[in-house]
Amino acid sequence: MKSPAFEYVRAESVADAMSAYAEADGDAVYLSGGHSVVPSLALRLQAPALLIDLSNIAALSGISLHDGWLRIGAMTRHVQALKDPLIAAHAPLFTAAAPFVAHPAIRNRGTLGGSLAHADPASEFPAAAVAMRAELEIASSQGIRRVPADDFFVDIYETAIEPGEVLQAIHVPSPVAGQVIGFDEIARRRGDYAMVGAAVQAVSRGSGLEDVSIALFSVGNHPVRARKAQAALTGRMIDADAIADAQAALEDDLDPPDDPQFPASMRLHLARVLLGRVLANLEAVA
Amino acid sequence: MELNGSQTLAATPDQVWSALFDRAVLEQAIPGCESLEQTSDTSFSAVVKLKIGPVSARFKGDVELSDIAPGLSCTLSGKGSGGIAGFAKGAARVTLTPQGAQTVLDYTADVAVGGKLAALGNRLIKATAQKLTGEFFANFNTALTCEETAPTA
Amino acid sequence: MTSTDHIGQSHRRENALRHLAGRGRFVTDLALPRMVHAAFVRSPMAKGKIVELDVSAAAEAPGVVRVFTAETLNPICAPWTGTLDHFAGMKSAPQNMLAEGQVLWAGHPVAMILAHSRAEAEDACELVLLDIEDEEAVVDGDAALVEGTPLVSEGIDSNLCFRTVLETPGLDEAFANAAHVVEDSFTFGRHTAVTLEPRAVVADFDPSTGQLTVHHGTQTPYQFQDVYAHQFGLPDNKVRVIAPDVGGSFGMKLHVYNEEMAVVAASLKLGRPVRFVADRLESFVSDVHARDHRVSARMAMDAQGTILAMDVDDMTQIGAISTYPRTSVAEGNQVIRLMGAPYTMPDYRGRLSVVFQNKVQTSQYRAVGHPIACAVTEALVDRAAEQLDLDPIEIRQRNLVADDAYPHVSATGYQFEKLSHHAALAKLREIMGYDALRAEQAELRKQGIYRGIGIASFVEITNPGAAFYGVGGARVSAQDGAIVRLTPSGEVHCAISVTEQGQGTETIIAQVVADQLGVTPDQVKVTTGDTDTTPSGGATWACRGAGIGGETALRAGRRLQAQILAIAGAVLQAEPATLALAGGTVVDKATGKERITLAEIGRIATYRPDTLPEGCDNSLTAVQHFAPTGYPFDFTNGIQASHVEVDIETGVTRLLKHWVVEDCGRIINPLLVDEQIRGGVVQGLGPAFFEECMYDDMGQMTNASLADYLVPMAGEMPDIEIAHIETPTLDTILGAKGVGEAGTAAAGAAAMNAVNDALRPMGARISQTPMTPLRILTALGHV
Amino acid sequence: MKADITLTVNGEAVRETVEPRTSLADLLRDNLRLTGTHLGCEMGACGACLVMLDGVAVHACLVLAVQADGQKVETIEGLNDSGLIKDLQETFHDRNALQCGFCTNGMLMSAYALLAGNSDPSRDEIRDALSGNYCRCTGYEAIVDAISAAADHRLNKAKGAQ
Repeated sequence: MKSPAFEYVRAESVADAMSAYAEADGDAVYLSGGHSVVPSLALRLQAPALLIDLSNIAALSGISLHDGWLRIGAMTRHVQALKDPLIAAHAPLFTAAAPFVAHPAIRNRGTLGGSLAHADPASEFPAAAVAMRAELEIASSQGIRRVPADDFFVDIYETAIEPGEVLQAIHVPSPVAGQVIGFDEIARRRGDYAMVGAAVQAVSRGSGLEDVSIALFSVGNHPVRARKAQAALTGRMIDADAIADAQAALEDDLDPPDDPQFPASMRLHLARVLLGRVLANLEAVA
Repeated sequence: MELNGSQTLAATPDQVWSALFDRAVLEQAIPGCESLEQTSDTSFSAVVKLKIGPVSARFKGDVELSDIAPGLSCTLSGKGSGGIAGFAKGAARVTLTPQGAQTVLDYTADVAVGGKLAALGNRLIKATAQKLTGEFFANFNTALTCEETAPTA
Repeated sequence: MTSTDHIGQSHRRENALRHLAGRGRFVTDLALPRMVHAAFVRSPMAKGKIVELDVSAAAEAPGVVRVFTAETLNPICAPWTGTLDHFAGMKSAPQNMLAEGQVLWAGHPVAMILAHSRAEAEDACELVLLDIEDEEAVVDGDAALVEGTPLVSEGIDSNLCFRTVLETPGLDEAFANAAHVVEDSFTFGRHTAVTLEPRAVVADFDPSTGQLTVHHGTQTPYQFQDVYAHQFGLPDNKVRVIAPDVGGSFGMKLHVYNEEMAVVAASLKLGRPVRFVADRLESFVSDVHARDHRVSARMAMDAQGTILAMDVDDMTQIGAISTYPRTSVAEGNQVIRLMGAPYTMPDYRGRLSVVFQNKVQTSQYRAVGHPIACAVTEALVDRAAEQLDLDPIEIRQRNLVADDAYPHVSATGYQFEKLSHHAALAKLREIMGYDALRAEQAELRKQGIYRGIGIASFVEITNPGAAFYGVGGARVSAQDGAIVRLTPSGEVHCAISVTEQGQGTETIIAQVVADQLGVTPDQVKVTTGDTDTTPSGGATWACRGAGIGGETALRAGRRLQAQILAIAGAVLQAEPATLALAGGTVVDKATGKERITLAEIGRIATYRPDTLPEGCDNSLTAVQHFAPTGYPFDFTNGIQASHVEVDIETGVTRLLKHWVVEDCGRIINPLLVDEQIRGGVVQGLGPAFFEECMYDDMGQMTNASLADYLVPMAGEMPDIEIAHIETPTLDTILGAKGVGEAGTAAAGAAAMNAVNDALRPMGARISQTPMTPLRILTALGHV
Repeated sequence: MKADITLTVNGEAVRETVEPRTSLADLLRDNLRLTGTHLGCEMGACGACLVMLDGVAVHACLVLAVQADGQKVETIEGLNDSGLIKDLQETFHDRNALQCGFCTNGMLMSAYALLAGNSDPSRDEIRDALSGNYCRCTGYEAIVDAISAAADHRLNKAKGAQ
């Protein structure tokens, strides 16, 4: 289990990285934390001519607030999502999701940008990004654009990032007064790929929930926004009836993959149970 | 693993039928197709490069059409070797039904992968196969439409 | 006189210090001059004919030293066949190092590349052109036996490897007269050892002297010395096998594998060291797998809940070929013989079918057969209790063989010298606080929390004699040997044939020897794992290290004790019988007064033997071999309990606690015994809840990585409380029996009973392992 | 094309020329012969290869040697020699928290990293910190006990110093 041969370059800027990619005629792979790329190389599941290391690019690091949005550099490590006070305050679903992501040593090295760009359908951070209505900052030779998370995740392992483009940062709108969140997943063992997961965000007003945002993961090829369930909860107080209606709505929201190990009926059942539990335990953002 | 689905194509069954045997259309339709050579009236040899997330492999193999009921149905089968990544094979029974000016194409496919791809990729193989099948028919539809508007080759 | 100062004490392992300092020395770490690295091209298909194999491009690749195929490598090694005479009628195809013409499972090695680095060898693997004509693979054992199904391999005339029946005369009558009969069908998944250090071998043949040295991560170096000598036609004294630190073995590393044989062959061909270390993917598709049984079973009881009989049919799926030299039949054979073993069950029928299919071989892995027999028996006992409205403890009290009823012969013919089931049951009830747990369970059910308590009694086969393999013609040694010597400075060295994989063999041997020679274990250096420097023996398998190895060491120690006392007697002009060894000295037996130090004895015997009286033997080295006599096996017994919470909405289980009461006879080192039990329990809980080799209908293993094959991890495993009963065997002086497999034997059975206990209020039941959320949700009707 | 890299390993400056594909684990084991770092899966799932890279525990199998250029690496050999894990080594020994020893490097790294950030971990926190460390031999309880005991010793020592 040794990687095939490749060339390696450590890019100093996004422009550097993109031109290296272009020079390699696209036979290149960007390396951020490397925790998905390096095993796939070791397993010889891919064999690019060039690896472009993004870890030294200043534009991809840092966590800062701008105009009501938190900008999180793509190279931000998972462990920072767990520990950084700005992320905890302004992108709380990332903080809530982080303990479920793999294991401590993986979190020390894996990056938020890497997780989002990799877009594994069972991955936690993509769902958190969708639930928080984050926007993804993508650099291309044409310039920089921001793509809403809802449009970013296209299919299994497929995002709005075109070949050669670089995910630079994640922008998360700051919580508003009354914001509540919930995150949970059902996995076989701690740190495993979730069988089903849920990220929920809403604004709790006296009259009920507003701006309900629900993203479920491991129930489709990418994080799935549960629109019918959101609608079922909007304007209502969280009670048993509201939860039951949201759970029932998942029938329309989800079309989970069906395979012998995880039949679609099981994923749908688990998604309902999990959503119910998350809704019953929503927490105010401090 | 079994996949099935249905596509409504903007062409008549006759047009769809001839496209199924058209090297140029198939080349455009097969996701990641790098080359497609016709080896007989009903067979082709193909080189396909697939990139799905962390997996990128080049498959060399053959595509064959059989059980042919002209204008109505046939079986498209293919087998490709991805070197040490393993192999993929599959057969799809394709049935055409006219629907006004359009054609409904129904398919039932049995797809299998072996070797390293099966050993490591099981969690994602079915979704990937579905995605590729979807891409194939979307491309096929596009190619068909272009073929219609373009001068006949 | 035997001192017992150190036997029974929790001595820490000296060799653990090396590992804690990062100074372990595994085969994986070894680099020899001119060493080349091996990688294998493997069949991606479960079955097929090799149409084309072109290695010319690979042979030209950078760094490549040589490429071998069946044609160029196989002739150097005689084929091997995994059958034994005492399994009458069993058959299996002969095996070769590299696939000849036909591939039999996905992962079957076809070509071997040798290069300057493993990376270069893997590069060259990509250049091998391998075309296999796909054939229909046989993937299911029941289907394999259906008329018209293709044969799994050439060289066999049916897919049935072996079939046997054991039956007592009164079986039918017992069922006819039964007041109650319970029955069920069980499925035990395929799993595998997943040793953290994969299989590793460095073969080093020196053509100048004809010496072959094989550094091999195995638990049985002497067996491999014999295998290499025989298969390659070498004198066995020119074959040296060294097993240094071994990163886990658990039975998996004592089988003969294609790759190890090919590495030795390549070294013989090239005359230079060849290294192969399996990567994790290779491990999953080439290490033996375990279990894979389907069992239907019924149990007959009278109106009082007395077990009258069991009737069992076990079908086990062993892959394409039976393993060598122990076969893949041994597990099934033990399954049908261990059924009902703890109970006074007079009648029994056990049927066994061992079936081939196109998958990697299954064979002996920790607790061979025990988990299956125990789970089936204990599940039916719980079913019987339910039907009779008896508490699970109560029904066991009524049926376990009484502690004063030994010797006892089971319905399957096993002879038990003396066991302690009732004492164990009583102690378990006490340490787990059974009654309080039942009360808590009832209380929590009212709150919608479903916890289950599961109990499983078991026996374990340990200290096997030659009845295990030797009688069937296998060149598997049931005896062990030790050389104990006093150094010129009065320290002790023991070279012994039992081996160390971290279970603490060297430590317990030091304790045993120390007590014979009146020294501390720290003064006894123990050498293991090298066929050139230790006497030949069976080494480590079937829980024999402490019982047989310990007895060997004890007897060797006593022999040296007698030699030392004879020399001391001569020097001191005293009767040896009036002397003893204690505190590193020779003492007067009656008064304990020091007479002469061992250092002085060592000095005189080594440097001044001229001062000894005429005829006094100055030998300070003693050799002893020991083979078990008396009972064919020393059975141990025990009981386990599992406390599990089942989330009935998600099917997710949480292991809350596990208890074990164990009777392994004389305990040499409680610290090590408890850790053997704990590790064993977790290897039983893993396959009960998580571990399963998944296959698709083409015979592809579909979860061959540690991301998808779920091994038990710290977060999911419970704390495990252990208590002991000590019933020493009288077959040996030491009285120790084995303990390595006890934990694994019954943990899964207790867990399955616990899950079913938790599910009982819902009327749901599960009888398949691993007990995954899907299977539990299916049982509950949610899926 | 091979790359020249310079890094500090266990306090010693190291210069090596490596292929970019060489993992940090292979650099340590094969080039520097620091074989206390083990390889169990080469995909970040078993934890046997953990090392400290610039002060945090990482999988040496998932880091390329070229990525570690200019960084500081500490392996089990270095931690042993420095005495920084002496108490953990002692409690592991006392509690027999290892059998074959192949996972031990990773267990000690995880324990070292845990105690650096949490001086009084609960048993559940310890189990969580070990969630990426596979041990086939012990059943984990002894490892949890050993880490817990080392934490207690440190706390008692800290109290004693006050």
